Amino acid sequence: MSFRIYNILADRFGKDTLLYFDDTLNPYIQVAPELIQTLCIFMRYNPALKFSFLFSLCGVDYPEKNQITMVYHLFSMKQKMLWVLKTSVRREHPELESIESVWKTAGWFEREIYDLLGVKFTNHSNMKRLLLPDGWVGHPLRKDYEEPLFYHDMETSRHRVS
Amino acid sequence: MLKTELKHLKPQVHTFKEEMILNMGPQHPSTHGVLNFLVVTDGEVIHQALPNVGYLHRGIEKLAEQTPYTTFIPFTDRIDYLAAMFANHVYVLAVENLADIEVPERAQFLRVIACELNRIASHLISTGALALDIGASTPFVHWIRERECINDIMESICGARLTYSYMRVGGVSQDINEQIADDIYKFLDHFEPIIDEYNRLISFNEIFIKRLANVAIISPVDAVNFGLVGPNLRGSGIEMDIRRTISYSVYDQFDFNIPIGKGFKGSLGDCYDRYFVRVLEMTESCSIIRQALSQIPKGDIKAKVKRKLKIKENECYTCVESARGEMGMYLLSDGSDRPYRLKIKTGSFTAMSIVEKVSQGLMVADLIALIGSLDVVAPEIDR
Amino acid sequence: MKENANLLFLFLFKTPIKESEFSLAWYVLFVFLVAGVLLFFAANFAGITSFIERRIAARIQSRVGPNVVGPQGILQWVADGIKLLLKEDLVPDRADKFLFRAAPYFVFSGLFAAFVALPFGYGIVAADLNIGVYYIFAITSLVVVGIIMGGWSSNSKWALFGALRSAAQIISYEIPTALSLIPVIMLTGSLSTQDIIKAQGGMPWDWYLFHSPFTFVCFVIFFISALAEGNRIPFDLPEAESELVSGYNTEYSGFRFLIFPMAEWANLWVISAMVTLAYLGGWQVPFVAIETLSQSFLLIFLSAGVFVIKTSIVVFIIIQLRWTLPRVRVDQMTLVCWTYLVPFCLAAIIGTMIWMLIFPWETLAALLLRLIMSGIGLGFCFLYVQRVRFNYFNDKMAFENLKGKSLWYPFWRLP
Amino acid sequence: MNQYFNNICTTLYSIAEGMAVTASYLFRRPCTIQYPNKLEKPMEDQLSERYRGILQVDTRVCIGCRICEKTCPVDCIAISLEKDKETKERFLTRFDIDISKCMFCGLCSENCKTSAIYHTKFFNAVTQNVENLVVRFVDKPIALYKPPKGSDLKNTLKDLSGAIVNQKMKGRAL
Repeated sequence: MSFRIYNILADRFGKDTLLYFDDTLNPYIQVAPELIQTLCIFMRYNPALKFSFLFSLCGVDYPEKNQITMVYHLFSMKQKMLWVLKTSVRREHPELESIESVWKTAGWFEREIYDLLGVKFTNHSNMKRLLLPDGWVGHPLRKDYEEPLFYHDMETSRHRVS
Repeated sequence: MLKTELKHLKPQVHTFKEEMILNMGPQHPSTHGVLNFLVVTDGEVIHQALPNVGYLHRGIEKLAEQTPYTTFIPFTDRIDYLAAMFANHVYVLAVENLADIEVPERAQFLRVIACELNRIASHLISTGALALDIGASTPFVHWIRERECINDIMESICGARLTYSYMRVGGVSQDINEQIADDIYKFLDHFEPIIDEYNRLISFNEIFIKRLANVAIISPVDAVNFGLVGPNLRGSGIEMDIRRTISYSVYDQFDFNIPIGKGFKGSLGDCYDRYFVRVLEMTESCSIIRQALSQIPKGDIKAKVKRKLKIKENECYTCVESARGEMGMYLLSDGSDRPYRLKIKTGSFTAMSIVEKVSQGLMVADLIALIGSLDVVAPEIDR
Repeated sequence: MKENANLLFLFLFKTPIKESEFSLAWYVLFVFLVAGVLLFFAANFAGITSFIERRIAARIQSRVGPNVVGPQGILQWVADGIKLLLKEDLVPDRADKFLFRAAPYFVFSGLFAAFVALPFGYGIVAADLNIGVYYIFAITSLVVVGIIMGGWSSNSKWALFGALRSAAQIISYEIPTALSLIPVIMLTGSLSTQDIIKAQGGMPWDWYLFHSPFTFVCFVIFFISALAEGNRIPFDLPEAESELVSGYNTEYSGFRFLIFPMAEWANLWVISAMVTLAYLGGWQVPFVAIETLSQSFLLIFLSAGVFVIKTSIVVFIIIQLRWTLPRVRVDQMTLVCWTYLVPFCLAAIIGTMIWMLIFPWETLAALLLRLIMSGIGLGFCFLYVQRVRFNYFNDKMAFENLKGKSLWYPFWRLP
Repeated sequence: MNQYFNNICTTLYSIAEGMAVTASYLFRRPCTIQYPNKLEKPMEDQLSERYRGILQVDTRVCIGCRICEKTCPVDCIAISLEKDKETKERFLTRFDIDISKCMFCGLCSENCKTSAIYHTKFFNAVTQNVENLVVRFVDKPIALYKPPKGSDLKNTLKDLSGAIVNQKMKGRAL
């Protein structure tokens, strides 16, 4: 089933650009970051695929590989199946094309990722922090993030029982 | 302070001569938690409503990276305080998927019963609070009264009324006995006629209908585009229920309908559809609970799981149909005893993002109806 | 009497009263006395109604309600009042301080002045004005001035919203309120409240309510628009607590805030008394003609009792409505007024005119029609009671199974 | 035109239906309990057996396995053990629970082998100071419990009223 979908995609984009992995529970496709928007448009509107739902968009930080991986979870009512796309950007100046034009819901997911992981999405309508205050320093979901001890002169932690 | 605020607003909110900015929330009676809306209005008509979330951000995703798998369950209660059971459920399902744990049949049935009870409780609050926002205070209190019965049942099942922590990796923490099953049956017998009474009291009230019907219409295309899930999506007429489309747990053994919006009193996808889908869903939940109670097998309630659970490198996306729609968790393991990354996707998060689009041209009172009908819960947005 | 007045005058002004000024002085004293009595009544009524409303609301919502202060909590309103009196009188920093302080006076005086023309029994009325109904309409409109002043001067957007809504609402609903009383005035031929009541009778078929289908429609319209005038649900838009935080009185606190709810509850009496006197026969005692009524003091007191009972029933219905219905939207509020109430009102006025010509009050045909109308009214009441019974028995078995207690717990059984 | 009159009729009818519902409640039993003054039966009896109230430790049966400390998600339990070098006997010298941190999840009591730590039905722990909510269950070192072989460890007697916590909590106004 999933391999059939991969074949459709590979026909369009070529087998070299899309790497197929099925060693995890949900098989996924690894693509280059430049390709993600075209791929998303194709997957959403191709009549054979019709992945019309974007379930989730998530960023994972891998400091040792020096990259941040975006994980896109798509769902198709027609196929009744979940599909995972992955793409990686470098950690220093992470930039990626926004897919807000494909799924409007991606807008907020991308803002959240920008907020918590620091990935900048180009062509995004409103690239601002979503959950944290505008003046927050750092991106908390990065693995090397250290919690500030004070925020606006307030202590951020309580000590253990002693 | 004021000047900086205005400066920060300027690129975002462009006010014309007759417009004014109304700051709705964070302490507003009907924002359902701590939410803020920057409302640009011309008199009563809204030109733009910008949701401003994050007041309840507690960094649960970051906490998950520092907490062992089995110990994280109590934190999931706090994601959505009205429907804690679903967050429990999706988390334990995700861990079981990754660790390849077989859950006993009885435990799965118990999970379904607890989840559906919780779904009723959550929908009670959501529909009641909508009525309260519209101005009728009695239905809300009646629903609180019914929810209290559910809370009592939950308390007798797992010991807590709101933050259940009922599920465990590999099963559930407590079994139900004859007494509790009997209580649930009694409650359902009482509750089903009360739904009709509630409908007579408020759902079919003409003023209520006029307030909700044809207000804040979300077309099916928009609903998919903005990633609405659960009752909000079904209110727009799309039959998508994770219980049916991606069947998890033992939901494939039950016979239940998926109510979808048909434009009951107005047009498809208006506030009334979203509201009434919830009311209908409560009846369905009742029937699921009855079936589950009658079919429940005997046996263990918990599989043997190591206390210090270590999962080899893997990843999975698990989702359940929560009271507020699809709740998904993307769990990445790296061989240690704690998750490498846990992404929690909730229904309210996507529902909130549509407010900006739908609210244009509504009146201030309609915005409140819209927020109520979308059933957003602030901690679920912010996590 | 004369000596008493003299003594009082001496006590107050330290000079004996002049013979020529006697009647004026007596009049002034009388005015103060009556004003004091009316104020006493209105303030206490407002307080007690607040308590009763909370108890009724509690029972409707399966609760018990305030029952701690005093026996069964009947002193709760005193406690609330004292609490509000002791609070700090806050005026927002950027508010228009003069208007902010002045607004409660307008609301207060507007409402309490209406009590002057309200009858309480046969001959028990502070001033039997020959333009009584007109006066009440005019003077209660002062409330909206107070509300707009309060809302505008608070310098809060929510309060401003409330004030503007209030202006729109009260101005549009003045019209159906006034128009729907015109049939009554036509039937009576007088604007005096006492005359309107005297023209009716003690029995239901002598009330204007059942005079003709047109007056019945007018009654409904008057009731609805009086609700809107009194800012009661479903028309409590100016203080929509879930939309506008608290509406026009958001920024008020302490005693100034107390004035607003007090005026609202006092207004409840005004509305109900108006409904009663115009359509429900006022203080007319059944089986007693007006001539015999005027003869004995006992019967006059009885008539006052009848009036209070009838008004209380209307008050109860308004309270029950408030705890049943949701709130309408702003545009719907004006829509209801202009597309439903006003046209029906005009039609009903013409209809009543024709009815008056065809069936004059005294004729047998008119009496027969009135009897039929009252029968229909009774039928509606019967159906309503049946629905109440149905709702009760719908839940009875399951509830008793669930809780192990009897469901029957009527409101007169106090917890 | 038809719809115009239909609107009026349905509105009045639905309002009357709603009124009938609310009127029926005037004859129906209120469901509230009047906490805390006029309770029909004490609050402890109204709570279910599995109610997760404030934690309490029966130090007499604690075997010092520290599982509760490890499983606690918020680290509100602090235990220290000491070993007597001569007799090789181990002592429990500290067993503190910070109730202000505890989130009543039940993970500790579920994993306790001897039910030494368990949830009581006691829930009202109001104090003037947050620090009073740190309950210290060990005053002087207690020798660890050595369970007899073959006995049912889970079946120790529980004091659900929370007498020990109540007594140990500092600054508690009774």
